Amino acid sequence: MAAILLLLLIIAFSNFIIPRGANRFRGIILAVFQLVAFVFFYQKLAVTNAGEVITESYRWIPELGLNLQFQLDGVSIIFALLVTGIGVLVFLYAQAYMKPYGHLQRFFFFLFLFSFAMLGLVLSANMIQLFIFWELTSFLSFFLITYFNEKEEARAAAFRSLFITAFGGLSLLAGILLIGNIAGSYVISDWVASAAAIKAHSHYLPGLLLILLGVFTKSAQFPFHFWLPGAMQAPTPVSSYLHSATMVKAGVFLLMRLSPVMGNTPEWNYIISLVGVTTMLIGGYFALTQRDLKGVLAYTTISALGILVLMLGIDTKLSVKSAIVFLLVHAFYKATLFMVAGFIDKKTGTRDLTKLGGLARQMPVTMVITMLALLSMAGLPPMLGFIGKELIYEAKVQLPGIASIILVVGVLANAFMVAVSVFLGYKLFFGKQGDLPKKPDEKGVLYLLGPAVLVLLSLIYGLFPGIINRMVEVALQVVVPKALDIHLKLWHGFNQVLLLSVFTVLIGSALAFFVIKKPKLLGKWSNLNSSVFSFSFTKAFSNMISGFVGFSERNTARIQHGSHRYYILTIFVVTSLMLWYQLYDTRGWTLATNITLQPFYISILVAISIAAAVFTMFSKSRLSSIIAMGVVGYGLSLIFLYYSAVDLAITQILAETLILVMFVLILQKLPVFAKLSSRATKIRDMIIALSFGGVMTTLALKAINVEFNHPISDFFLENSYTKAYGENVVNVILVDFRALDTMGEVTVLTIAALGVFVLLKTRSKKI
Amino acid sequence: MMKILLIIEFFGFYLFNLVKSNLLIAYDILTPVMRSTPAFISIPLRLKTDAGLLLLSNLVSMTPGSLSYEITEDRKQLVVHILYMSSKEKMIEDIENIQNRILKIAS
Amino acid sequence: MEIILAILTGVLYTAGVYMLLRRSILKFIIGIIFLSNATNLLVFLAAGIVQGSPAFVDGKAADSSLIADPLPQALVLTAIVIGLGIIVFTLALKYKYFQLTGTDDLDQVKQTDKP
Amino acid sequence: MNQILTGIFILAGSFFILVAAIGIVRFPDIYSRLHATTKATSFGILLIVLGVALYFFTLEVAIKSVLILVFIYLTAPLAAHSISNSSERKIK
Amino acid sequence: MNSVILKIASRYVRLILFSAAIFALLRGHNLPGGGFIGGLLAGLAVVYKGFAYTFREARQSMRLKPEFLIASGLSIVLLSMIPGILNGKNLMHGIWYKIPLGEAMEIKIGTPFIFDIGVFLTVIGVTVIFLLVLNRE
Amino acid sequence: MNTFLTISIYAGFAMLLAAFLLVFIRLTKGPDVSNRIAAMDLVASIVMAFILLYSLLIKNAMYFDIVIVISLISFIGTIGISTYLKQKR
Amino acid sequence: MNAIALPILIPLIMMVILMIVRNNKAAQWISSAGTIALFVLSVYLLLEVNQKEVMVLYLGGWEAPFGITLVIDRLSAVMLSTTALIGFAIAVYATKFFTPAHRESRFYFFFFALLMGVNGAFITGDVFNLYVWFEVMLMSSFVLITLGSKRAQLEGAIKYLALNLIGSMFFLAGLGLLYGKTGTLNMAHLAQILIDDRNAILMNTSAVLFFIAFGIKAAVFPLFFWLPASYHTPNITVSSLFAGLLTKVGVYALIRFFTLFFVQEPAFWHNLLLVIAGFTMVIGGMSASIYYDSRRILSYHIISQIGYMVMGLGIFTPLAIAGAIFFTIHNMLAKTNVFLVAGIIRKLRGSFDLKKVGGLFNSNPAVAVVFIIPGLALAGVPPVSGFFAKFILIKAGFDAGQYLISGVAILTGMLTLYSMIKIWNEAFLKAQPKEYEKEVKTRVTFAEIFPSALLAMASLLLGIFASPVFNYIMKAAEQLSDPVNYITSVLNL
Repeated sequence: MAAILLLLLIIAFSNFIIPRGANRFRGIILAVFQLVAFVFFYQKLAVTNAGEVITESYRWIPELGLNLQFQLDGVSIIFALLVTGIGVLVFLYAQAYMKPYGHLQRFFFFLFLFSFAMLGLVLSANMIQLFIFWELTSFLSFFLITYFNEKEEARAAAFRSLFITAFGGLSLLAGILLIGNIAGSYVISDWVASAAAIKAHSHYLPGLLLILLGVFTKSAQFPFHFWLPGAMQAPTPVSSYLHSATMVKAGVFLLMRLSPVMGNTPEWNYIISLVGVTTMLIGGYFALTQRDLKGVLAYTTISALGILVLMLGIDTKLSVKSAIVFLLVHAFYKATLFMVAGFIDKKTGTRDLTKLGGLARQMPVTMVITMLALLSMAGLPPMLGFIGKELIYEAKVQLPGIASIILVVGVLANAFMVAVSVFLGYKLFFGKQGDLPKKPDEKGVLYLLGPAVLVLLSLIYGLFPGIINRMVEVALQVVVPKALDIHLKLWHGFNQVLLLSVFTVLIGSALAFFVIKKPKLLGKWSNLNSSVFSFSFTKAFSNMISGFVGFSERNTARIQHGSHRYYILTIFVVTSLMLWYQLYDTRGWTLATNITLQPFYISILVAISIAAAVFTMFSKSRLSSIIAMGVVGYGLSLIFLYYSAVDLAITQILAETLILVMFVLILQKLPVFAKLSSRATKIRDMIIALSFGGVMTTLALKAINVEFNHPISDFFLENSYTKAYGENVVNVILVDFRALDTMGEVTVLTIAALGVFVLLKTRSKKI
Repeated sequence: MMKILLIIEFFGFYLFNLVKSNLLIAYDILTPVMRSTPAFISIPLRLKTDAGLLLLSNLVSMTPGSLSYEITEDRKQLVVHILYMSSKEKMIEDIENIQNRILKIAS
Repeated sequence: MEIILAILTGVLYTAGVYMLLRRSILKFIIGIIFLSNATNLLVFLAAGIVQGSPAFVDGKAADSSLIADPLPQALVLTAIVIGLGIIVFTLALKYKYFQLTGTDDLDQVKQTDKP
Repeated sequence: MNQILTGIFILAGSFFILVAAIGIVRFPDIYSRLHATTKATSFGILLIVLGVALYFFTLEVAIKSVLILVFIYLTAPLAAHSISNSSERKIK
Repeated sequence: MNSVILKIASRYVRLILFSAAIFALLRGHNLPGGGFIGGLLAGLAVVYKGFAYTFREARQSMRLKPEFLIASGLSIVLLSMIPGILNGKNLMHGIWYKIPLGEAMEIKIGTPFIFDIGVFLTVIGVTVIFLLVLNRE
Repeated sequence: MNTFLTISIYAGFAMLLAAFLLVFIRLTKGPDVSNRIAAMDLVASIVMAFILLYSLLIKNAMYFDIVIVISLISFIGTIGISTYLKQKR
Repeated sequence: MNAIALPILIPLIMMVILMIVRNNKAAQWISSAGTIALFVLSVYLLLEVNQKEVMVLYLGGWEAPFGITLVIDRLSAVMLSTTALIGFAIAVYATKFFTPAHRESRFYFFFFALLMGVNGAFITGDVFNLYVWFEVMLMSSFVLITLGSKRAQLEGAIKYLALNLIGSMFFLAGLGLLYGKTGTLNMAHLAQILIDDRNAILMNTSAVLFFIAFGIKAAVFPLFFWLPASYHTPNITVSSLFAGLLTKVGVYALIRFFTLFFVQEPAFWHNLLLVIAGFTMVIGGMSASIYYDSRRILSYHIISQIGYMVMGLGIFTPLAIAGAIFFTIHNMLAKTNVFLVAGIIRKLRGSFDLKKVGGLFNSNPAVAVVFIIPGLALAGVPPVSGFFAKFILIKAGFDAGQYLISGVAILTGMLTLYSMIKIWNEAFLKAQPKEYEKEVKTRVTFAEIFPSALLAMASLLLGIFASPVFNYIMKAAEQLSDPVNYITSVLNL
């Protein structure tokens, strides 16, 4: 499995090696490799059908529990087959579809990588690895949606989809980590093994919610569904792939995977069902109000995803089974319909349903294919769709409790589907034809190959459902251990479920009839919808983003306000606060020494320094304050001297003088002090300065209070003469014991000198 | 040999002036009345060497009641600030005296 | 005795911070100098001070407890010299700024934070 | 004896410096003040240095003392000169 | 400043400052002084010249460019590390050579001293650059 | 160290401090910068005297070096500021 | 063993050479060669330390607590290597983007000075020596930020300088208190002394001062103002250099100090660090979202991502520290790289303003690739390096029960993503706006894109071969959280 994935990865990258000249075969070549993968998995079907699970494992970062672990079981093989199988067809289709556009290398690279990512996702046995592929699909879909990168809408839609799905992805990651901590592993089989513990743990609900957030965003569930219709900005092959087999199905896949771990609890049932039902209804409703062909299909996908999620949420054996079957159903018909939609778009030059119509003559083959697919979508025999829908109804019927509500809603949603199918079938092929930008024809085998194959499969499976029976059974066993035996049949006989089906069809047809006969009403309805519902999600999303940006803007203006002095002020306030807190925390020390003014000369010296410092603060003349500053410096040097730091004192004097001289040199070029600050500001600054000075005084007192021990200096004093041959210990420290400091210091000076040189030497234009 | 003697003599002269000027200043400062009547005078220079000029200007500063203010650009004049204007002639005389001594040493 | 030195430290810090918060560039630099002086003094104080016996040894065994601790002296010396370099650079910077803009009002230094 | 001499020198030196300080406060204008500072302080330092050198009475200290004195007597008039030269000339 | 008195004193003052600087450097290991103090003093000699004449003249009259002083100072700092390494010791290990002078006297020259010379030169260069550049206009 | 010397040292300190205070008055009063520089110059001298006395007090001749340095340095500072003043005019 | 000092000495030698060399071309070649030498050396040290755990050099032969000790443990070694790699990339990049690089502005001189400071900070085992290296770094960064002397640069530099200087003062004050308490400056010795010392009344105050000092350098929440004010002003080469190295040194110092010897009051410090980390992350990310200048966006992101590193330190399990280190390395590479790409965009389209540029995806796909890799890495997208960094941190957070901060960290990822998409959408996808079409150039030379490609490759490899890297870093983190080995090796016990 890993080998096949690696192969796909390499092929994806080798896209850039295949020269541009080969664009005529590019899609076909890639399709061949997809086919290879498909065949590979098809062969493995026999193994999985026997109930076996194939696993492979490679070490990656074992310390983090992150390894490459692959698992091929009943569920993943269905997905794998779908991904690769539909992949083959999509690539063939894309070969034809993408011909007129540029940047094909890039496009096919992304598309191929996309299929690789989806395949990796469904094969993952390690949840972190699954997450990695999950994010990969999100990002690749971003790149695919922005294929027409100069279109504003495409970028906006791609941003929405990425933002939503990445958000879900991150929350999924959090959920995985949370649950993984309970299970002590990220391997899905370990999770299944410790399912009971997980469910009992207090982190179960948060973990579940986080994971479900990921699932719902990815699978376009209400209220995150709105990114999906936007995603149709991508070229049609992408839409077709994204809606049918990849991306949105990832959420469904994850639900199936986690059902044995977290399923079968009230939380699971209610949350998921509720979301699924809502989505199903909303999707169906909006599907009917769209004017864009692809838009209609996109909303039906949402509705279908709602059904899938609902079924998995109900989480009975029957419902899960119906979900699995419906997954196949949906994949087949949705891929078909999208490809056909793309074909029609290509040939007529428009996707606007108000213009399209009467294509039966020009595109007969298309019509047949479409009709069959629509039958499947409406859930009518003899297609696989019928079986799926029957199963769903059956599952709903057998459901205790809230079954009645779900059933009603379900019927309504299905009626919408029927209506959409009927409407589409009628409008496209028999309705009135508007002004088409192009005259339609039906050339291009590659366009119709995919749809035809899929519809055929749908038909065959519908007629002979036994073929896939085993596969579904196995999958079911994975999702719900101890599966129920319900064999798939086309004809269940007359029962309650069939009655429901008939009822659905009737309502649906009535709806469709209504819509077809009153196109104006449809328009108004649609307008109404767009003003009330449809765009409100997108708009709400962008409002949210811009609201956030506005909020940040205000906050940033408050924090990064640009006023230099307030930055300094903030820093000192923060420091003072922390230091005062620390002092408060360690109160309880007492000052050991008393204040003495001995010897008087030093005390007076210090007093004079203090006076000079205070004088500097309030002096209005520049030179006087600088001179007073010099006095402080000299006073300091005397203090150093008094406390036996001779070299230090000399250096201090020299440095002080040098600074003084520099000041004076610069001074003549700078303006005089202006009285700039207001009194209140001064008082505030004074308070802050005093609080800081106060805390530093206390600190200094504390520091003095601590008894000293100088293990190192003693060493210096002892060895300075004997080992370093110097009597001046300070100098010996500077040039021998700690010569590196001196080296650094000299470097600083050098840098400063050259810096000043460069700064003042280079002339710059006055701005 | 003469020179050494001259230098020693000069040194003594210098010391004497030093003490004298200081005592004078101290006296003036410590007595309550300030008698200073400041003025500038300029003295023609005959010295040419740097060392000589330096010596002269320093000495002038150190002698009682006078302070070398500047030497003009052409090095012909020494401007001196005098504390007690009353004795201007004596002042010039003193300074000339110094200049002569320095010249003697220099020659 | 050390208490009054501690107070001096505090006063220097106060003066430094106060000057830093003024609008004039020059006062700002004076503030920096005060701050660095204060810090040097603090380091010097914190390491313990001994009066009247500089850290010189002449080969004979010295009673190290009586001699001043040489290490903080070396540290402060280094810090002073580094401070010198930085202060001169600051001066040059502010001067250049003044040359370019014609103002020494630090409240005018806002351009780079405008969005 | 030496010590007493030292003491006297010190007292005298300090006294002259004090005189200079009084002078700088009392004199009416900058030039007069400079007269006070230049002469009296240099002399004060001279006396103190002599006293201290007398106390230590070693060759090294003597050399250093001479150096100090030379420096001071070289520089003090120069400083006075530059200060006076820099200030506003009020009287002619 | 352009004062004749300062100019005539210039040579002597600078001589004194320079000798004081060298003195401080040489004795630094045993008595107060050292590379920094010496360097700053020597730098101040240049300052004096700048004040007495103009800084432009001061720069023009310098025989060694300050940048060259810095570079050579840093090189000497680096070179002072070589003997230690050659002797197989740790970096910056002080190596001392004793030059006997007569009976009881001897002069010890060690790499730390060379290091100090490097510091001295660098500090001179730096001080000079500071002053010359800040005064250029 | 006999009593007379000790007393005279302390008396010297006292006088120097008195001088310092007086100079400080001049330093703050001004009225112009030249006066302040003059005062600064005097401060430097006082400081030198101070150090000399102190070296006597602790009997350490090492402090002479600092006096040398201060004498050189204060002079340069003075000249620097007065140069500036002269240029300003 | 003397090789330990070479990361400091090589830049110094280069500085001396570059002072003498005046020729621009020659300087470029010399500098590139110098950075390559540094890189080779640092890789050698990395391999060496993998064997020896801790390498110690007693400078001047003075044994551990007495002289200055240079210590390379795993953390230092990995930081050194990353720095050297970035240094090499920048040295090459500057040849094209910093003109005239040498003759007038002497960029390379200050560049090596910066490297010297950074390397010194990484390998020193002495607190005061660290201060000196901080100053070297600071001084050279002051100069670098003003090279060119535009008004904005000077304004930025004033703020940068003021706040960082204050930081240095705090550093020195804290150091003084530390020395006063313990009488030693050697980090290992300090750790040895302070481990036994539980009720030190000075320690925490000292720690506060250090925290503020390093916090300012690292640009954490209430102290970061200098960064957004200045990082977008200098030449893009300088910005990239700063983005990669400067703040990370602050983080390094925080990690070093708060694992080695400020371990007395974990409850207080770790909670404080976590709170600060949260605010730093969110505010950085938020503020980034409002700008359209690529450099500003990226500058705020630096802040945001510092939050993650601090968060790792605040959680304080070995895994979390490993996460912080991993994140730091990843961020150094990726952040530098996006800045480099911003420079390329500027060169191709004439502006940093995203509103004025566009269409690069179609015209220069190579540039797009070298942007998208670090961009995704920053946004934390698998399988590029950033994902693992975030993953480790968040996992550590969950393991330690720090759900809140982990949640914040996760959500901040969205903010990063938002900004990255913004840059991508505006600069790469959108068509070049008509009114700025004159500026468009399309040719990118190899030398221009090579540094970005190199760093992008590094990010990618860091992600794909995360296992050996993580192993190494995990060992580094264990070394940090249990410093006995460090102490005994340094003190030669």
